[in-house]
Amino acid sequence: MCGLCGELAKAPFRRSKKLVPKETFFLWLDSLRKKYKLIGPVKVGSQTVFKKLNSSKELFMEYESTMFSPGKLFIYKPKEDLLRFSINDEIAIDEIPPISEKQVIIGVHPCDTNAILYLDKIFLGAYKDPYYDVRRKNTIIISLNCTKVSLNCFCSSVGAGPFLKAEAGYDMLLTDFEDKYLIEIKSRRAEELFNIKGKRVGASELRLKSEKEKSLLSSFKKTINVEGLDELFMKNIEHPVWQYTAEERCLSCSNCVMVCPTCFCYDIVDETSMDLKTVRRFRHLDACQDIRFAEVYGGNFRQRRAARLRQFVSHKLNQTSQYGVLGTVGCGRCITWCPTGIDLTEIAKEIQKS
Amino acid sequence: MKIKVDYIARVEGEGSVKFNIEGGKLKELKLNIWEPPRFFEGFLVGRKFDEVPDIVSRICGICPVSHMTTSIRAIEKAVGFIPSLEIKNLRKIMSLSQIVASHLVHLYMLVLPDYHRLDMLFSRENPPSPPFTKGGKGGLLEEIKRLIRLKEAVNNVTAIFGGRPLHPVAMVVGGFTKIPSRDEIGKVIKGLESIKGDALDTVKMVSKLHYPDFRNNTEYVSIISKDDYAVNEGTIASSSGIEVEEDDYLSWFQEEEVPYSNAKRTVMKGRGSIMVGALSRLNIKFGMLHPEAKKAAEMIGFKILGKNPFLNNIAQAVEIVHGIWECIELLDAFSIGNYFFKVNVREGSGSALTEAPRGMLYHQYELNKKGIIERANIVTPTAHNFMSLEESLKKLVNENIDKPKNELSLLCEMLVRAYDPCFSCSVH
Amino acid sequence: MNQLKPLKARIKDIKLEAEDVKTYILSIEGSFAAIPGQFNMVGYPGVGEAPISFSSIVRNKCFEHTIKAVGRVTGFLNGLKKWDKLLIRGPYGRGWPVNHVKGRDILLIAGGVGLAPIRPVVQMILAKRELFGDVSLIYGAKNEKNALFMNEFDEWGKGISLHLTVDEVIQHPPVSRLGKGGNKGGWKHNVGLVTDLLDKIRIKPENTFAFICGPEIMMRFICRGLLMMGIAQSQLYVSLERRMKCGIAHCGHCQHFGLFVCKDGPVFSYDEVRGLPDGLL
Amino acid sequence: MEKPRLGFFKYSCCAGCEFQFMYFQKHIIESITSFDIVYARMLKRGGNPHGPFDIALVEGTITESWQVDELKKIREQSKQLFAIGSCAIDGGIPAIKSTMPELEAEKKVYKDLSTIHSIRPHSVDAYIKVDGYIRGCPPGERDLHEALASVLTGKKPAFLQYSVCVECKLKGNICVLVAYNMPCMGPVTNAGCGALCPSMNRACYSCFGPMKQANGPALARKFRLMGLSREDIIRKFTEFGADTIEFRRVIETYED
Ligand SMILES: Cc1cc2nc3c(=O)[nH]c(=O)nc-3n(C[C@H](O)[C@H](O)[C@H](O)COP(=O)(O)OP(=O)(O)OC[C@H]3O[C@@H](n4cnc5c(N)ncnc54)[C@H](O)[C@@H]3O)c2cc1C
Ligand code: SF4
Ligand code: SF4
Ligand code: SF4
Repeated sequence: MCGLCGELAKAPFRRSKKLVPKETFFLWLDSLRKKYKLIGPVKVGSQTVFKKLNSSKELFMEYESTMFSPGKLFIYKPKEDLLRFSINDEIAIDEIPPISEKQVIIGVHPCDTNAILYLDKIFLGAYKDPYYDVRRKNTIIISLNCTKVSLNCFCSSVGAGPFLKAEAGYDMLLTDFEDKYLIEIKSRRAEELFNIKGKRVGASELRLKSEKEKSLLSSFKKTINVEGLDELFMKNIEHPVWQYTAEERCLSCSNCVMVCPTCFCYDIVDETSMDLKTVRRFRHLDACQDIRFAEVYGGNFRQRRAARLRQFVSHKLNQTSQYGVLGTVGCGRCITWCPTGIDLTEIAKEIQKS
Repeated sequence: MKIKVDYIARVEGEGSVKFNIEGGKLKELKLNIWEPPRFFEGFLVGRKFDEVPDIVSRICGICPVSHMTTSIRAIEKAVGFIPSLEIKNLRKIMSLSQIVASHLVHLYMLVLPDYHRLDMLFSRENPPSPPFTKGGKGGLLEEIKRLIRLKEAVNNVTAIFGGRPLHPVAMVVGGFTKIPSRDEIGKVIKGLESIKGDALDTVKMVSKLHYPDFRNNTEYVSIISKDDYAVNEGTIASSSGIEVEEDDYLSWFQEEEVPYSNAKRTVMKGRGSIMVGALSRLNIKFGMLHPEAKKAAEMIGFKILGKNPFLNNIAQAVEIVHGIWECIELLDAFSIGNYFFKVNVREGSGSALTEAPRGMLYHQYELNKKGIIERANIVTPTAHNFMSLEESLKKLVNENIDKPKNELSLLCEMLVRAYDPCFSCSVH
Repeated sequence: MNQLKPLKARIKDIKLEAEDVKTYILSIEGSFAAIPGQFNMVGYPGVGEAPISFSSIVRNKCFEHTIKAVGRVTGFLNGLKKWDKLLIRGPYGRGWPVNHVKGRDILLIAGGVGLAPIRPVVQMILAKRELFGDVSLIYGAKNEKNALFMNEFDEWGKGISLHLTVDEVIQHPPVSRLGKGGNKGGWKHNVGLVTDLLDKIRIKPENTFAFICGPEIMMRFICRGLLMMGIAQSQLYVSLERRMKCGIAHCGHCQHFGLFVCKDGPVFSYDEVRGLPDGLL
Repeated sequence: MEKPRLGFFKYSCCAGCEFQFMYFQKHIIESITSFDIVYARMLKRGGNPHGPFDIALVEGTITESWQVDELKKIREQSKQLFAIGSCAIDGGIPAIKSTMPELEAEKKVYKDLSTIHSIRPHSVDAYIKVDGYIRGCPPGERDLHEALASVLTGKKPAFLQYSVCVECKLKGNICVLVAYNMPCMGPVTNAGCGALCPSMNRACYSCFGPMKQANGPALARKFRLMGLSREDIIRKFTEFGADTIEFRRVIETYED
């Protein structure tokens, strides 16, 4: 049984590769609109945002990065209604079913694809989150290998990019071949859905692909060495870098956490109507940088700003025991969107220096 | 007999009326606005020009838009920025929507209880106000619901352009930082359309109240323009025919301190008391009202140059109609475009007069070359009305000197409320 | 199944245990099983939820929660009456390894409300006393008004040895509720810190397991003391408290350096959590 | 059930909080009929200012000494007392005055100072214990709602305590500070407005006041790097927070 789609594993599908003109691919995309909500990167002013598309013409596939990752916007949600209670003589509990529209997300970069795989570990683990689960099953992910490296990217150092290595958990993988896409089919439903013939891919195309990857790899400006970082962090729990970065620069504004594609923490909030008869229970993203996050009666386990900063950074770079993988996918968002530019790779380097 | 109304209820801010009757004659009457002064003109000095609208909006929780527009216009004049017609129209929409909202609050929540016992809703402990009643036959809830419908529709107008109805944020020196989409505008137009009937019902309701018979002797003043029912820009005109340019304001009007009050009072040099506000506006520029508002006024037989300040309430109701209809027309003509321009700072001074809900509001600023405020001067409608209000109170007491104490003090309170003073504004 | 959807439980009875602490005897429809040390998310619509340990074993669809009113949820629950309903979901977490310690000597050590999650362990041991070696309970409370389950101690004392202490004794008002009268304001046990009591007991370190629950700083000193007495780290078990919103390792609040207290705990062996950042152990 | 007795008290401010409360839009009928409004000067004549109150709402900055005495009496008579609005919570706009030398603002406004009795403006909690803060200028509907609903149901209200940035991100706004270089106060400002200013393409000016333990100096340093002058920075941190510990730390660093 496939953990994701619930399908019985029939004969394995063909992990085929084809070369398809971009035009043909976009035509095919538009043909999906009847059955699926299309979501993809769209240019808005100087920024790119993942949005619902009316046509593939709106796509901006050359984008570098977005503030929010598609996974956290359209599979996990920043804010979501869970339950509704009505209180009369009896308490009635109503589940608010997640909207289970079928959707296709196009142009998901390798880091963001890996981030979705990370979210899967949390929400599809021992306890399944039904809201995430439904959307995940109803989402077709078309990933896109990167063509540019931005200032804060360090995915190559953590094995999450710039080309996607994961073999499953998403549906299609695109690599830009100028006027064509090299399209790799990664799931049965993609195989069924993508009925375009295309040109067969041979050894020369694969060579070209790996050359493209190599040239990208050489253009990374940011790197991090994660080897042995777990132990090093543990040995340097009270390293001064935490204290001075926190005091001099960290605003506890939580922007880093909010834009992180793998940060999953949420808060559950009840909202009572003024007539006191109905209660809406919803959840929204919460952040370990927030002072209340670890507060309990009689104390706060992370009262110090430095402790909160350390929790965030070490949860990304250390604490790999939690899910057996790194918490970061190297997208660099927390660096880009931190008002004071706090950089977890720099912090790690500081610690490695000692 | 000494009578003291220590804390006049249902007005914005804190004030009291004290008077002394000896041997059947009024010896002394003082309107004391004892709300602590807040020194806006003091601490505005040293602030940067672009902060001013945000700061002065906090002078008043009912008419923040007026303080913002007035200060924005004064500052733009100081630096020589000329806003486009589109921006001016948008500011007019903001001002009109706020005038309507303010009048609604005043009529339904502050005035009506005098005539109507609306107070009862709020507490078991408090006895209802003495009856001056007519109307209000159990339709209370109906009226509150009508108020909510009206208020919500006009607040939505202020909110979609300003961000929120109270202390809006999108209205800045240089224009508007963001404008809403066609869809959103369509929605608020629909909202306004839906309250047309409620607005006319408000006029009817207010016209049916039984107002004390009273006349004051005062000069009515407002700004006028040949193009429209001036709210944000115009020349000063009075009921006795005087016309003064906005920039000449200071040579005609004088502000003075009053020893027993924290608010200052403003008079027309060498002429005496003036009254500003809805009644003055109607008295002076009735002809410029929206045709529907004129119709509404005629329907209830409103007469120009009504000299009874209590009728200010009727004037407000007519302006509610005007505001809603005019807003709809302006919104219909609204075009999406560029509504924000960067303003280049330079040294200078500028002043502006607008019609706040309660009447003429004046702001004046001097800026240095860095755009820092060196001097600020603000004259509020309540300062303009102060002397007229005090005079009217004296006249009212003299005419009703035989009435029992309770009734007399309530009458005074009602008169104060009819002038719709804003004590918070007046001690800015 | 939607784990976030709660079940309704009826309050069959409420016992006042101590100042601001009440025990709620709850019954629910449907089958329900939990092991000592696990917890429920207990709440009410409009108020929210709080993690609360089982303070009894589950018997005939009935179980108990002993709750101290300290904040929004617990304060609200404190105002509920007999026959009211509240919401629960659970059971969650890893409980005390009671089966693992059969045949061994057991030290139960609790401070304050920390006795609540220990009580079902006591009940389990008393029900099958012969399966366990020497069992002692060491319990410390701030004062006699804050001590829980006092009326059950006589019963417990028949099967296990009890060592009770309070930080201080309040004379006024006299504590008749405690049952036995006497001096020390009715208090016939020790006065002083729990850690001091450790010196008074004699144990066989290799054969002893300790279950500890209380304020983290107290547990720190107790664990240090027990280590000094020669008990191995892996034989000490502590129950941790963290902020929790979901109880199912999703909301992230209870994370303790890679561990989820809700899922991997709340009961941990000491070597799993010793010296972790942001913890006191 | 007895309706909770509510008192509304106003000190130096624009009265916007009381208006926000009165015209709580769709909730007005519920809010005014669920409470016994014992004292609210702007709503009604008379009324009983002496209490007792189940809930007292206090708006406005404390600027004269008689207000302190009154405030203490209200506190004694109130089961719960909430400060409402930035004036009452942080000193708000009236506290800008404390950035000036003594009597300077006064002298600029009045010639005759003999009738002026102003003291240094302070928040309500400088004088009495406050049970909660309904933040904003004007107060945010969410927290106002939370406060009223909590009093009615007998629970402790949970007010928003994170930064405006969190709300801004939850709304999906592009950050105006990072993307467009606007000196936004969002990172140090308490949430509750729904990140209004950034949603309207402008920088937050902190009208909800500082969030608890905000790191003002760190943001000031960022502003400095963006090219703001010392004076600009001081002004940013004194518009709504001149009387707060969080923002005074900035003011003290940048004043010589
Ligand atoms: C596994 C586990 C088992 C537990 N078992 C029990 C038990 O059996 N019995 C028991 O009594 N307790 C138990 N607890 C503790 C109990 O969960 C907490 O006391 C409870 O969660 C408090 O919730 P509350 O909503 O009442 O308090 P909250 O309102 O959440 O407040 C608790 C404290 O946290 C701080 N705080 C929280 N939120 C805020 C905020 N928004 N702003 C400011 N401060 C805030 C305050 O300091 C406050 O005093 C257990 C905890 C855990 C983790
Ligand atoms: S603990 Fe912090 S870093 Fe980790 S997922 Fe939660 S918010 Fe993100
Ligand atoms: S975004 Fe930067 S300043 Fe804000 S909490 Fe994160 S690390 Fe701190
Ligand atoms: S963004 Fe800042 S200034 Fe704007 S409304 Fe919110 S708190 Fe006030």
